[in-house]
Amino acid sequence: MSSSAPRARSLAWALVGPTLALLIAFNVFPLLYNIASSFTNAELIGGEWRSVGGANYARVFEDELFAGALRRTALFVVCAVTLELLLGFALALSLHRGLPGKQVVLTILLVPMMLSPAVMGLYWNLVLNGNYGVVNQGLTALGFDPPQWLTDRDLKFWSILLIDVWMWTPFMMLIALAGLNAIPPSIYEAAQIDRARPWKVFTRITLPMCTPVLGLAVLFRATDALKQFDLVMAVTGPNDAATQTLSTLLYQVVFRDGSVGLGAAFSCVILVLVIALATVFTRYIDRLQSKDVTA
Amino acid sequence: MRTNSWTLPALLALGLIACSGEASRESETKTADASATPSIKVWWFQWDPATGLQELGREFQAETGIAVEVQQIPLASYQEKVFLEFGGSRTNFDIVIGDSQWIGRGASGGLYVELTDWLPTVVDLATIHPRAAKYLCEYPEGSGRWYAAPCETDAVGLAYRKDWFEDPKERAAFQARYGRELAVPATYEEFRQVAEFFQRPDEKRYGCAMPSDRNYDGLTMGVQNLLWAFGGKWKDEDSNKVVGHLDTQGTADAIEFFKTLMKLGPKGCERLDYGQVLESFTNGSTAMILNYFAFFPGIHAQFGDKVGFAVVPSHEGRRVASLGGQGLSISAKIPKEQQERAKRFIAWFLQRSVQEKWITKPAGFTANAEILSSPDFRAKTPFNGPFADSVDAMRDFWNVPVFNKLLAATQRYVGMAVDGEMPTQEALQKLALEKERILKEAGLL
Amino acid sequence: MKWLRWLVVALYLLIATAPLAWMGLSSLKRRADTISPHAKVLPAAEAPSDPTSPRFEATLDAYRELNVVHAGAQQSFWRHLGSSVLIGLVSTLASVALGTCCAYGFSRFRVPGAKDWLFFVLSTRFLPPLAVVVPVLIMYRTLDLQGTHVGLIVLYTVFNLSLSVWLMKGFLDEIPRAFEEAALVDGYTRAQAFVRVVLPEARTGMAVTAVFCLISSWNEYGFAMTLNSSGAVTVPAYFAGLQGNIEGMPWPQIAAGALVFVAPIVLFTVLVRENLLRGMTFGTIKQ
Amino acid sequence: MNALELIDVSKRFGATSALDGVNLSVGEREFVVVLGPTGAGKTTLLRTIAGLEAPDRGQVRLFGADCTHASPAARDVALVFQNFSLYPGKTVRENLAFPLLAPGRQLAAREVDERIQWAAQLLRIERLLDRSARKLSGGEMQRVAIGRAIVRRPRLFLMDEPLTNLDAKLREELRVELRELARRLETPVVWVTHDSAEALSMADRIVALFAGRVVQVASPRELYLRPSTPAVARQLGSPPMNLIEVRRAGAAWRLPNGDEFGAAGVEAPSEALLGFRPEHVRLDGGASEAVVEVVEHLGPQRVVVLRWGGAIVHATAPTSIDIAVHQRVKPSVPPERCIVWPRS
Repeated sequence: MSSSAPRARSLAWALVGPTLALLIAFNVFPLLYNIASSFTNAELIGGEWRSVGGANYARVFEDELFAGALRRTALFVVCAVTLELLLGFALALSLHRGLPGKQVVLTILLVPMMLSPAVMGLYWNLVLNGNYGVVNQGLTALGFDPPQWLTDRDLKFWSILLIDVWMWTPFMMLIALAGLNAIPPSIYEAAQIDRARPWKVFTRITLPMCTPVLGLAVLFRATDALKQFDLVMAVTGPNDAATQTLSTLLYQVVFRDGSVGLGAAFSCVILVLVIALATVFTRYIDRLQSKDVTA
Repeated sequence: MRTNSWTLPALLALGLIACSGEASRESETKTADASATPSIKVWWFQWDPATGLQELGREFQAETGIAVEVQQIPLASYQEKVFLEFGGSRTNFDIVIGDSQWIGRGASGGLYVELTDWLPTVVDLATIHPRAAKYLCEYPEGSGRWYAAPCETDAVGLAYRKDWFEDPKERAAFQARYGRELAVPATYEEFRQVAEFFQRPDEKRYGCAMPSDRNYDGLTMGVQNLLWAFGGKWKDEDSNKVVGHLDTQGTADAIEFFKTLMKLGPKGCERLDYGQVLESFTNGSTAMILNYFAFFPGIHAQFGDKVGFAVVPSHEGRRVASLGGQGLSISAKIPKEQQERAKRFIAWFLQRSVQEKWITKPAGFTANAEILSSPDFRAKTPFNGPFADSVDAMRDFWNVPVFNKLLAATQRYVGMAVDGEMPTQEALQKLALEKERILKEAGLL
Repeated sequence: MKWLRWLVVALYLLIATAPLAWMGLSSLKRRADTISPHAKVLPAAEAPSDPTSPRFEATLDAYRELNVVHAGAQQSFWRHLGSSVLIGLVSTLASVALGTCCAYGFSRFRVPGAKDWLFFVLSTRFLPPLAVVVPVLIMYRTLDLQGTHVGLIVLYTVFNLSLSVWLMKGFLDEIPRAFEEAALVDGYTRAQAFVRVVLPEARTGMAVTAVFCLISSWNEYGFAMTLNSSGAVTVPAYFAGLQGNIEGMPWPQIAAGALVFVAPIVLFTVLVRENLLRGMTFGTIKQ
Repeated sequence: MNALELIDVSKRFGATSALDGVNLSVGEREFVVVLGPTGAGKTTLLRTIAGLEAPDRGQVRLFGADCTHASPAARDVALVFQNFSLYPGKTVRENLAFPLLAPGRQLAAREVDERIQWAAQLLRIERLLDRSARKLSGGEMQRVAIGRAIVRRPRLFLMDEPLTNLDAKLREELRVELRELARRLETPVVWVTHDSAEALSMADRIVALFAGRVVQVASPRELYLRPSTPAVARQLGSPPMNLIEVRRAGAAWRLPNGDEFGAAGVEAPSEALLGFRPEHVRLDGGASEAVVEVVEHLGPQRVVVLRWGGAIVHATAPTSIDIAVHQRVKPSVPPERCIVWPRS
């Protein structure tokens, strides 16, 4: 079937061509446009482009804003994905061996990840409102002095992070469950015959068998967390120094300030970082997929 | 579940068919509308005055046969949406009621139609309140070049719980604690005292609230009332220079004072947008708010006599109110005949008789100086008097073409100062440098 | 150990569902009750006389008012939902169709530079949409696609392709080639073999892929907001646009709308739930 | 007319050559077994005949017509795969009907039913017809897979190790049955296997394929007795043919340690590889001594492993003879039973 006949080759291109063409059109043209405009003073509306040399790049590297957004985004990705992974895996382990009503529980648990982050971010403003929010009213009634979740400068970043964890832990749980389901029962039976301790079974069988699929789940979640935009926009807006992420800073620079050239320079810097990250990740995936885990 | 895996595509397809039918109907009605009656589309942000303007628009249609549609865009995204439209080859709106600060960007970018020669032919410019003309309509300020006709004049004012202020028990307690009568505060010191008096979180009662949101311009509008009163400035009026003018003791004092007020409000009051300021008042928990007059008719309608209104407090005799309000500008990116229709509407709107109707609409605040100074107007509502007084005291933030960058920087650095993330002096110095950088880049310095 | 598992699940269930339950309650309130400093937690038939009471009068007004064109919007919720449905469904179908074809090509044929292409496909997923939105905007202005349903459909299709290709490739790789080869020898053409043999075997994968594509385009916000000042505004952009609403947020309608908005996705997910559990291993655990 | 002719067919995959100048013909009712070790190119050969691979060079002719570039569908051959047997989502009946419902075939519904019934009867799987393919045992699955092939009455059967995944008993049973079936259907078969017993028991003719080349084409008996290369020799028989390295000294072969093995012809090369079947080794009458290392009992006979002059030699011995480990014997091999391959 993998015949090298020209007919097969043209069929292959006919199958993969449209997808690749679309992806190229929507990624390569923007890339070229960004590179070109990053050396100019391009504005969102009107005006001729005037070359400014590397000034935009100089600002990206000098201005604390950009470094801050990068740092914050990295922190967000690491913390959110770690928490989601741990919680999701713990839940999956708890659910895997069956509880009464597992199917119903599972469905309910999945709901947060189906909600729109933009709408939910908005809604959390009501729930976590420092004045009339139900959470703080509840805490006050219990005798606590509740924190200002969304306005305290040290706390609001973490509040957004927790909302993200609330929304996306179900995704990790789902994938972990799929992984656990796919482990052949015969392997556990063998362990039972050997009278292995539960902890041993977990570290020697369950964990290594699930690692590859969890790795992919982490990859997909990390790519999403890297783009974090909706929640920050909904909770604090794009111009809050304590919560600015890559995407929201870009929004502020490009759409509020109208500085397309500066935004393009920043995008190009992000792109370089992203390619580096993506390379590491695809290597990892390659290794996972070529390794036959069950041996 | 195997059979079910086909259900999804099936449902998808069904929904699709249903929706495409819906969509095609939608486009049909649209084209039908366009051919039937000539119409103009006005964009404004979402609030009461826009509804009032829509009502006036119906009268205009009755008189001229030109339909007027006022579309209300939420404030937080209003600026982006309008300028996104201007980025295209034709705007979706014919008239934009643009925020006062936008006028430089609209005028110098060739986005607004210049009205300098045309406007005097339809209205006596002398009847327009000079501050409204300067901030809402002209660019550069006071240059005599007009890019907008005044629509809504607005300023920040004070609303307070009259019922609490008049409660004898409260009055006695206040007298005992501060040695003076509980009265509507005239100065910021008094304002702070009263706020402190009413700040009782245990009773879910709070002292004061004012705009402090970081998203669009809330914090800047909230702070600048104090800023000017305390002798601070955004810039040197003549030279646009910022360093040495913004980073002064007066500005720093104002921000420090503002920070003390942030402790006397509902929880989270250091980040309230206009709507949330209003909310904290209308849910009955806050004694005083500083907010735009345009909201006061709604408050009055809800609370009646339980509320009172006043001009913003002063400091050492200086009283300045943040200007609000917007002018009517015609998009340069629409066909000539649409521009002519837009002009007809503006000319109609500026007539004295229509302005008289305008002030009967909720928060329809005219810029007509004669109407504003008439005793009739002042007596009509509890807030008209303070409003008329405020118009004389109003000032605006930047309105140069790069106001948006200046605004973003201001929001950021003042925000850091208010949050205590950066010492106030340091934040102001950094802000001043940043502003000069932006101005230089734009060739304004 | 069993009680521990129970505890973990029960605790998390509480945390996960409490905000949703509160949303349900909020959708039954009047606006003033949603922002009351005295939390209203108990629905009642009649309004209580005491304003500090935890009771509130339950009403379905919020749901009824979804067909009202709310101040600050240009269309009613239902029209925005219509846009969301149209855009979400068409883009999902297109992503799954294109992604399946592409994955089939990579899975069964020797495409020159296949590894590099697949890497390229995956790498498009890393880039924040905001980094490409300005050029896309320029492109759309030229093509007159700004603010149209078609514009968003194309965009969502494209940005779901990487997920779709990678998921489908995992699924298709697990279908033995012999399935189609047998059909070819039996007298079917390649296209017929694809439709008659491969697609039925891949439907689990397609359903899973569709759910994920649908969730992401249904809820997408960045493009929906920046590319549409009016016109094809989807529900997330509509609701998020109400933020900073000068008269305060219409919380009951937002709660009601959010619940209505998530319902179709929950329904789809329930339908393909078991496929999700079977399918989401990306071919990393071989049986 | 031959059912199948391959003329100089070659096929490369990247750097490796899967088929290298293969020539092959199959008669109209012939049962041909292609025998070769794993990786010899057997599967590629079948796929090339079926049209799933296009040869780089050479010609494929079916019933006299050039089919080199014809699509698989146009060739009207049936292929039974080694690893795939059935569509798991379909029932047995649906699986059997699938080839009949192919678009070009246009059979009436009744005829489809009749053919399914016929094939099911032939293979004794009638009771399985409405069962899901997932719920079949290995043997049942393989029967149905073969049913899929016969049901449409193709011009040629191609079988790719169809019995490999079955257990030994079932394999032997099906071997006999399928040989009989092929005879009854009067359809030529190309059967690929690495199992020499299968090849020997079923084939009219065996094609020995090594590293993409046809090494020998012969009847089972001839191939068994006179393999053309040591490789073919190794592939056939259990235990396989003995292959030992010898040198000629005068008129006798000498084993590696110098002991005498037996007489050599005068024209024989000075160094050679000798091949002889275990059953041709006698345990007496030789010139030199060997030690019995292992004795395996295989029912009717025993296999004796001998250490003989530095080489290991397998021999068979009837159960009637007493023989024990460590016993010393003087084995001999009749010269006419030895195949000589010169070494250089």
